Amino acid sequence: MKIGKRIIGTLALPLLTLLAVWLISGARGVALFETQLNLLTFIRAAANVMLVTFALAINLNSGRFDFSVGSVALLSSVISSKLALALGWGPLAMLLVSICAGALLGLISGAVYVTVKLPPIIVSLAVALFFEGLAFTITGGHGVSFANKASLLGFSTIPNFLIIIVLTLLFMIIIFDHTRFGYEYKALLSGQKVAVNTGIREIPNALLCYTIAGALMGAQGFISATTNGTIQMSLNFGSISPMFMAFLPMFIGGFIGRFSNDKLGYFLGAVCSALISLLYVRLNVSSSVQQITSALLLVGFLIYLNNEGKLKALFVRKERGV
Amino acid sequence: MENEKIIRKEQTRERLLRLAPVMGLILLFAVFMAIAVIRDINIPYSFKNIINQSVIVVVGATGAVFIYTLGSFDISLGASLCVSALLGAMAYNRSGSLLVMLLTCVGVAVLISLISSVLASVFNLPVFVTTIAMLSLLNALALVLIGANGTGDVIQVPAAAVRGINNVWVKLAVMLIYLGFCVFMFNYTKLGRHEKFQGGNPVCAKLTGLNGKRLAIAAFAIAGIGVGLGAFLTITYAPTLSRNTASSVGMDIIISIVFGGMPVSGGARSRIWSAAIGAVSMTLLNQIMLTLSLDSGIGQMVKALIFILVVFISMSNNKGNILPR
Amino acid sequence: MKTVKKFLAVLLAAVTVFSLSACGSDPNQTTGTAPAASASSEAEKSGPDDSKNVKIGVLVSDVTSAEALAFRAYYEEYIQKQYNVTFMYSDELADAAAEASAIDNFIANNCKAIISFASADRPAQIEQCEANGVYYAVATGTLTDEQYEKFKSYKYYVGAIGPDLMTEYMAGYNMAKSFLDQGYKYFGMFGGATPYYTEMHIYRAAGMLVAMCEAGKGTYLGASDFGGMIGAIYGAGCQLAPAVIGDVELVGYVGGYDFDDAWFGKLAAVANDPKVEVLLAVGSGQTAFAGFKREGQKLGDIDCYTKDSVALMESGTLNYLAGKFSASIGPIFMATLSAVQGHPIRNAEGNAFAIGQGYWVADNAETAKEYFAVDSSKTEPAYTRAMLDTLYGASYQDFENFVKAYSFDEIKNLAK
Amino acid sequence: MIQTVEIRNMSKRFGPTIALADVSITALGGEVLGLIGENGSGKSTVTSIYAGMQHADSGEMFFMGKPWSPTSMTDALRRGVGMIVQENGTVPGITVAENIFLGETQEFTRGLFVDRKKMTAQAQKALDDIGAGHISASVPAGMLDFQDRKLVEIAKVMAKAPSVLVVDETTTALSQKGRDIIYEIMARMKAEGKTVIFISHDLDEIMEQCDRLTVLRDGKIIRTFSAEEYDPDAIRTSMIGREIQGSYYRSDYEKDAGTETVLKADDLCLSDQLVHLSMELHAGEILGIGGLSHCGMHTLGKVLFGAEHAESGSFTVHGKTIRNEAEAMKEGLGYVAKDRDSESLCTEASIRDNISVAGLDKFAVKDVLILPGREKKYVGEQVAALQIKCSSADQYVSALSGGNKQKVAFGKWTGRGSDILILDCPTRGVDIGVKQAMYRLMYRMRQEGKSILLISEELAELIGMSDRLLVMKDGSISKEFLRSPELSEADVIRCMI
Repeated sequence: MKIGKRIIGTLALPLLTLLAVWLISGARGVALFETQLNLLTFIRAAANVMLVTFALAINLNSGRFDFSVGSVALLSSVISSKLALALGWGPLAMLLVSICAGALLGLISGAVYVTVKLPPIIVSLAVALFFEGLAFTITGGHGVSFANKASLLGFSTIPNFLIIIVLTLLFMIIIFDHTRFGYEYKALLSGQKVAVNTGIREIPNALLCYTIAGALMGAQGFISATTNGTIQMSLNFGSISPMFMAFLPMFIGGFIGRFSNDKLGYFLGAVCSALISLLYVRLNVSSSVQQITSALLLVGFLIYLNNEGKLKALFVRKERGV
Repeated sequence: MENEKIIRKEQTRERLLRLAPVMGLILLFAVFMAIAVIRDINIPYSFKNIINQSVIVVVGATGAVFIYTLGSFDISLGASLCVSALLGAMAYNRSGSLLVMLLTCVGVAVLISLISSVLASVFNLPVFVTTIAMLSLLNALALVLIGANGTGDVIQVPAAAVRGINNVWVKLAVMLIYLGFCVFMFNYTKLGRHEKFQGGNPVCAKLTGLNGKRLAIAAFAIAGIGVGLGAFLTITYAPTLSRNTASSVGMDIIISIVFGGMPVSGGARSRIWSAAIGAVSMTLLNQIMLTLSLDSGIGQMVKALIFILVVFISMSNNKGNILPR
Repeated sequence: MKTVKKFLAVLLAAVTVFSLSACGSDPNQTTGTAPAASASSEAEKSGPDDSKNVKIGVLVSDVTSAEALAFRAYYEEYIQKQYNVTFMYSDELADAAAEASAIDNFIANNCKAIISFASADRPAQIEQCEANGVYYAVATGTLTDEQYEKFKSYKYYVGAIGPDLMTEYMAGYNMAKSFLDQGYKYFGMFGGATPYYTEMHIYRAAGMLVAMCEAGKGTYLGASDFGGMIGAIYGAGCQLAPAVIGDVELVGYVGGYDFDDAWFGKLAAVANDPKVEVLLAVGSGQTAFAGFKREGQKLGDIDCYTKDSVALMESGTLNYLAGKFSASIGPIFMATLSAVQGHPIRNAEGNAFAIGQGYWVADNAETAKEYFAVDSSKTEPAYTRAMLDTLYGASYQDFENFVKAYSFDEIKNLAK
Repeated sequence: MIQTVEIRNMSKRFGPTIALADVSITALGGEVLGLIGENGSGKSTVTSIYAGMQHADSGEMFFMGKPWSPTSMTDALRRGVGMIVQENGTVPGITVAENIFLGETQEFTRGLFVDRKKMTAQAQKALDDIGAGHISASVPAGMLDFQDRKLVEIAKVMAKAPSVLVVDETTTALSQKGRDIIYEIMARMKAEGKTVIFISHDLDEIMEQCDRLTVLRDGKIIRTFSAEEYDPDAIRTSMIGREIQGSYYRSDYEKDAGTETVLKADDLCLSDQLVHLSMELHAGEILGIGGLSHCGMHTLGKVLFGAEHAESGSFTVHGKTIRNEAEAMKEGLGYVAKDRDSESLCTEASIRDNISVAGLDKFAVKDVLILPGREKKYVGEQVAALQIKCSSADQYVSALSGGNKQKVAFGKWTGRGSDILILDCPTRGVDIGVKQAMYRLMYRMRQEGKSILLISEELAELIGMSDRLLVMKDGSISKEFLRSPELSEADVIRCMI
């Protein structure tokens, strides 16, 4: 592929989104990035969505659907915040613990999967229930509140989120594109049987996938916890909702991945949905309208994605003048 | 000859494992009875209660089995049930006729199912993701309807109107009729057979003249009927509807189907009864939890453990050296 | 071989469940506790009969809110230890169907009475209990007038104690007013479940807005008084928006519980608006605003007294708190128990009672601390057994006076 | 000469089926040992165990005299035993280079990182070494055609310069060029005093290539032939354990095929697979279509069944145009695909389901209601007619041998009385016994006036069975042969390449 085409393919969607969002807000006479805060909102959303997208994509790409990501975020943030409050930790320590806890929980859910050898979607349902229940039990249902721990709330700053984004992106690219694990991951992804027969050990690979996904969700849990200073408990699958925000960016990421790097793609996908969130904020859109637009966007993009061929053919014919 | 014997042994083993969900059900029932006796519980009332609580999921989930048989997945069924019920209630309040209410419920639910399935098959989208989008659309729609109806945060059917049909016999009747219909469609008609084959191997199905898209639409339509009946039963059971109506049903359906031993990959091993078995088992399990008055968190953890255990047992283990996906 | 393994697993499952049935709380544990002995001597005159255990079902629509947990603690960690009763709690009840199921469950488990914190469909609950001869009481809520007219004479309807909608309205009004009186003019508001058409929150919001109208000598959505405001809010599809109200201004508004990036963004935007001096919340304001609040900004909330909320008041993050006190559900319990044991409390016309009960209001840390100390006590809560026993089979008048005297100081006097 | 490979008393079973029973094999340096046997005779199993793909239940293995227990194929390859497998052994999603060094990435890691450049360079070299330099090591394997992907696998193995090479059923799917590459490699290894174990169905090929020939049947060793003992009939007999009654293919040479055209294709075009292709199929005719695996003949089969759509041109069956599979079936067409497990059958379903699904319209009441009795009868007839070996019709197809699977695939169409069968490689990976049965069936159908389009990569069977033989090259028909005893494989091959 020509480098030009690569660049266009990579940046087209984010730029389009930016343009659209900018025009709409402009039409309503609202500046998108009026204050520092708007930027913060945007970056935070980007980081947040990016983490979930990565976490979901890692396993979904290899056909492992995971309902439990949300519950991992919930439980790991509960664990880390409880410790942080008990031992008076700062945000950094809490973040690290949250990541480790997440990694551990991810490993656990992966371990369950490789032991019972049931379809991941089933396992993830059970795991989600279990983690929700555990989080609820740990906090006695109260959830966690550190609204007056300025130190922890103070984490929510533009540079911090930028750092998280950059580090995560680097980490993901290195791990998945430049290490042995990454190479074997790719092999298992598109040629499971062959790869296994050739002697690639799938179980450790899967475990590591779940661990990484868990770690990412740990970070995400930390972000949403420190953003508003409380952790709400949820039962009966209340925790799966964060998962839903990952789909649009995931598909966008997949699309961009064809032109450059899919990790970059997921990040840019997250940027797109963050821009959209920011638009919702700036126009103070009601949540119903929000839900509807988001759903339509998702379907719309999917339709484009799955009918690209036909569309192209259509245009070609047009050019032919047929 | 020896091989024959071994094959037979394999098959009997398979059948035994296939029975695991039923055994799970029986076991849960035994445990329930034991506890019921220990804690002197009003057993006749409990039975009525268990029917009341499982019937909606049984109906909704049994229809959904057709979707699962194709190896696809619908997460928006709960929301669909909610919207259908809301519109059904509104229809009753306009018309004052239970029949109109029933027809509206079913009609709306089928319509919603058709929208997602047609959308998915016309533009060949991944069904699951389509239903995710559908989920948020329907949630929003529910709120809009309640707003439009302008009776506070609820839409109500006068309790008196449905009291007459809010009894176990009506429910059992609706459930059995629909179950019968599904079992018939699933096991004794061309459609059911095609659904299973399509789920088992779409490529081969195509090369055998099956039309995958039409099958998907049919499956969703049948599921829609179930959801519609579920909506109807929901109104008769609790004539006050809100945006939260049936909020748990969506996941309950998924859990029940799997708990009942349905392979998520669908195909030839699909069982139409799994939904009913699973739903009743889950209800029993909840009853047990409640009677033991376990704390919500612990209760949910135990539920998770039992769930995974039963499914682990019921899934016949034809697993190779590769991990399932 | 593998099959065998698997059936062993089933056995294991069985064992798990049975072992649980073992560790589940045994209803007879609480029989013959110390107070029971003491009370039994003169049971008929004062104090209930502790000889046999009474099972009471509790309907809760929300199991995670601080308020719900505080209530539960009072029942399970104080009342259940003091009296020979067993509380059976429902799971989270999302909708009317769930409520009906929960009641069925309680009936199946031979509960003699049901105390309800769930309001998706109160009439249905009452009918269901009446039909099955189970006593039913409304805690922390009330019936609408027509509902009351319909059910007041029901044999098994005990009555209702809690803030009526007017109380909710006043709670919002007073909160806003207290800040307005301090001369603040620029407000940000969190509307909670207002966009979901939830009355309680709509009335609280209306109260705040009316207070602003009076202070600012302006109107909001063209309304400026109680009736008008309620109508106006429904008229606007319960979607509120910022507006100038005379010389007062509602600078920012957020409603709903989306918990997504946009939602947090909106809340942050309101809190960080340099103009906004005071943040008001119809509920869960600590979740909504505390994280984004700027230095010197004020925050008022209607919720309940918890370790966290008190800590927030001490740190100056929270400046005004109208909260239900956990013991406020003591009287309804006693009324229920009394009814179960054959001494129902009925008013002059022999009907079920409906008594309003308001909030404890704290606008400074000291008060809040004092309230919390009492409220969270498991030994000397606001309403102790001694106080509640006086209500056993009490006359309607005594009962009403007792309940009506709900403010902190009044209760202190009652205790003496 | 040293014994490189030694296998002693190896046994292995897959659930019900005994794959190997007490098998012992030895192979020497500098020889090519042939393994031949019906499907499920165990030849692939024994070699794949030796090459580390799976483990035996019992028995010992030795390599160069030392005990041998590879943990995986990569492990075996690293230690000198390489295998080229029958089915596709490449991963589509990753580059050729990554495929060649699959599972050995560590060889190229510096610290944590993988050195892609180095990997690609070495991979390219490996390709060049086996004379497959036309393949670029940096493209995704998914973009290569089947033949090139096979070559990649070969390069992967040869890059490790193994001293034992196992070639399992590889050549059948390859063009002459591919075959030549493999023969060349085998010759070279032989010259270097290394060992080749060569597995093939093609008797002529295997006799031509091998110094010794071991025959397996039902997981047991039947006999080992030395080069001078080679005798096709003796080998066949020991393969299927009985004399083959009558001739293998049809023996007649009358020109009595019908003249009525039942299927007519006119100027079909579809990318590079079909280029202005026209042909006719007559009633009571077996029309053979031959060519290299990627000449477009398989696509032709799909198109004529309505499963793929030509970009231009048209075709009619009984004068009607066909838009999809369902219409094709209405017109009495039946299609047995090349890839049995993924296209012809639903292996996780029972024999009953598989056979009845195509014929529901034949026995379902009002084309809707399925009565178990009727279905049992319908399926039973096919199982009997085709002599499908099974414990019951409810047995899962996955538990059947290749041959019986293929019989089930046939049963789908014979059951509903299809009078035009499109058979794509119907005897691929099918043992001689079943093969013979199939040939008989085809011939019987022909005699009944039915028409058969026989698409095959096995020239012998094309020549042996067809009334007419069309040879395809690059998507169009390069030559038509009429049935005659004189027709030789050489003539046909000439028009293929």
